[in-house]
Amino acid sequence: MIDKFVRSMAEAMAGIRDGATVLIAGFGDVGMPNALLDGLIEQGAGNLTVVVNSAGRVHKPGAATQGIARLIELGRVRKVITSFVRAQSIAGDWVRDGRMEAEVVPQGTLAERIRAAGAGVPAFFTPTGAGTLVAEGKEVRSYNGRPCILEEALPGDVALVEAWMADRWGNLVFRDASRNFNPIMAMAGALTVVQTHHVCDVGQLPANEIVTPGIFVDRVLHVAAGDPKLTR
Amino acid sequence: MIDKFVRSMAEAMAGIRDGATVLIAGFGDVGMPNALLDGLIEQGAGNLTVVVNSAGRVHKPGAATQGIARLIELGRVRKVITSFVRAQSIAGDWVRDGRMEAEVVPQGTLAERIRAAGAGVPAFFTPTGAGTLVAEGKEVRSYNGRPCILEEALPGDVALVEAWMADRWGNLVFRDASRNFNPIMAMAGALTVVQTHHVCDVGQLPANEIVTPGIFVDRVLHVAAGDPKLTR
Amino acid sequence: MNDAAQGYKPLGRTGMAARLAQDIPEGWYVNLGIGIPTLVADHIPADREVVVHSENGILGIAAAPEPHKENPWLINASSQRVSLRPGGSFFHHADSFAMVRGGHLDLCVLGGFQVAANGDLANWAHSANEVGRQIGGAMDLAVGAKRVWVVMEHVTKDGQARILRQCSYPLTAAACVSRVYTNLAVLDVTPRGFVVIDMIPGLGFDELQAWTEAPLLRA
Amino acid sequence: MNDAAQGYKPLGRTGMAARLAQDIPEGWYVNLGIGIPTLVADHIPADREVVVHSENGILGIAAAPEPHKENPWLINASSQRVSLRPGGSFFHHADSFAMVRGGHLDLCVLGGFQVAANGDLANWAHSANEVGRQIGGAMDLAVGAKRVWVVMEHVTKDGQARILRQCSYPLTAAACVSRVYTNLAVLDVTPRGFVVIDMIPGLGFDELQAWTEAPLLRA
Repeated sequence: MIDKFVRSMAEAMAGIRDGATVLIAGFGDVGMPNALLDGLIEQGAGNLTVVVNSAGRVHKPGAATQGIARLIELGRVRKVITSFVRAQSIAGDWVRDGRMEAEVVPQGTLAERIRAAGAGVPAFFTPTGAGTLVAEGKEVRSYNGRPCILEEALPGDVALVEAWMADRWGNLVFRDASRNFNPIMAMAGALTVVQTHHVCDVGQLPANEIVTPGIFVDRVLHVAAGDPKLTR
Repeated sequence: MIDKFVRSMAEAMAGIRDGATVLIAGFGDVGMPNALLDGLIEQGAGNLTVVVNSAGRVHKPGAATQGIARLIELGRVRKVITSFVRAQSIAGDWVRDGRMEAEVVPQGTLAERIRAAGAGVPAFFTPTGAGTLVAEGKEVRSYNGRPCILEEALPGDVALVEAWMADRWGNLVFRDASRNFNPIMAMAGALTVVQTHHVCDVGQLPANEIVTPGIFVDRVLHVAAGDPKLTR
Repeated sequence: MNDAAQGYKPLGRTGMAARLAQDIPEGWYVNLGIGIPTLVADHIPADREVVVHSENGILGIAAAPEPHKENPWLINASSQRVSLRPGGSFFHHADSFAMVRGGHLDLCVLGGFQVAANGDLANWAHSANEVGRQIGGAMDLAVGAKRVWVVMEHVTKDGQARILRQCSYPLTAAACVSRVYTNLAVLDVTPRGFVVIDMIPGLGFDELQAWTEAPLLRA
Repeated sequence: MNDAAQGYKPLGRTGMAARLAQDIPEGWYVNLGIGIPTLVADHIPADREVVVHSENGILGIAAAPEPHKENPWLINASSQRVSLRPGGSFFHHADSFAMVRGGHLDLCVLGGFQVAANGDLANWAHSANEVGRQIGGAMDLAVGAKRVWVVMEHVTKDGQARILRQCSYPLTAAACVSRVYTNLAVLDVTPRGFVVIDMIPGLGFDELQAWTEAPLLRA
């Protein structure tokens, strides 16, 4: 019997190594695998390359940090690949001090590079970023009269994903805007670990409504995480 | 009020020009927009480039032809881009006689090129086809130690699509294996024309279950086409 | 821009959003960027079907929900809770940017730091060396949408021009902007340069030119 | 291959499919190509959860349905009506080939015309000049799946070898095959060449070598 459910956070995090590239889904607090992120902090892997839409919000001095910012603050992130680094964030501080590297890329290029990794496309051309700082050092070629730059796939050793419902095959559905990066990161992770709000039987999710088929999923942990918080 | 429904086949086919590239969805007879294909035959556009998974089944001499084979037989297809040309088909005959050009490509490359057109990716590298006849004349570059070839996007002037249910915004869902090429061809067509088995009100299709959002759809025609036939 | 002394009253953020919203016709698919552009959604009449796209995987965003009707799972690209029109849909980030980059949006409305006479846009950083780099989806939108309209204050807080012959900040995309809505005027970007197609009441063409580095043309 | 005279009975199509099915462990994601590979689905025990993929956008294909329980909307890549396991799912063609090309399949089973000692596969055309070109998904599968097993008759109908030092037909993909199931034997492709890991009862190694152009090694 296929059963991708794990019974503990330790099992969910087993084998994540120093130096790993970790894809972390979510947009704002919606669809963000917060429990798995806490699990990763607890687990201890360091020297990570983290791929995430935003490297964290504005940090008020003295306020508690969590999530990506906490991982950075603990010195566990070597490099972040993201579409937002805010100057007044923990990530901004670490980049300014030269303690962490940041590759800031257009959000659509980020999404497409992740999807490409999952789909076996090693590289593709895109007009996004041509003629900007993003194009520095990249090959340029013209298509349909527009300059395009060559971008490479962005695979993860690990993907951390949040689902609304999951079954033991690892089939997933997402609630509303929590879908965001989750399905494509699930595709692009060599090891895809999911936290799910709800568990259902195999066959309960209609075949036409499954968003992420279990083929992209390795481990599922049941975490009743509650509603996303309102974050800016 | 947005209303993408058209009331006649003539309206559905209006403006399709000689020389157009037409994407035709479906796999076997499932998800094949047969009524629209008949409409295209009736409408009269010629010198077409047709993009379709299979250029047609084995033809028994004397048997009636329909669909793609009929379009070819009427001399309306300049070129077919496909993953299957059978020697003993109408398409095979026309290719053999030099009356029609055929570009035969791996099915996954076909799908990815169509999706790329819809997603604004002008070209991408893939290992599929490297070192084979498919690679002839194509740029080769090595990624992760494997030779990859450069493939270009495959946009359509027109896409012909079959849906199970549609609303007036052009939101679509598909039944079972009829999904196949339909969503990606809808993305890649400058003019996307849909035949739908069923019509529903806006808001009736749950937002989480819509497979093709209306942004990819231009015209919808209600055609109660019945079940797909069993074809080989 | 001391309005009392000058006999005209520059638009506020809401005024700019409302002015821009007037010009969006029914049936368009529109992405609204972070900042003033987000406010545009609240000024599209409820009976005009404009389909608002959000990068985080939504089509059909409606006006902000009443406080007790918020859905915590439904936020826009500015991380604000929003509501969904009937007919709206959800999809993942690659599909969302396929819409953007594949040329499927009729319009995107972006905030701006600077716009140049050739349509160049700068809206994500003030210099190449800045630590903060907030690119987000702006480069994708600026390159991918059929039309790019920018909405921004006509000048900076300390009175520096933002409508320029050439951008001095790092570009978001080259030659992408077709129209600019400011708190003073509406300008079309044309092959001849900026053409003034609307001004706020009480403002003269020469006064507008005085706030503008790039040369302006009368419509 | 006159079995009566030679004291062994080559497997039929069903026998080859059944033999191969034995070796697929629970939990694998497997694509079954057109022809004999399609028959494999009918020989996976119902209680062994193997998830069968079909290029036309299906995971979880089960054995052929009873005639009166057919679903006309549910066909496999061979255009045969099939049934779906609980847990199965549907997706579009680009997502389907993302599974194939992205390395997510544990195994694909393909038919073959020729297999070479280095794992080269030819299975779609007999010459470069042929009008019929039936590539389908074979090139994607051969390159993308974690393992490629080929199932085919050991020799052609007129007795020509198909297990070769080098393929003479146009390639499907280079160095992709890891195992070959024929009506006579099971061969592993190794860096040293073909290794015989199983033979049908009554067949000797030398007899097998006689039907095979490429040199064979004992396991």
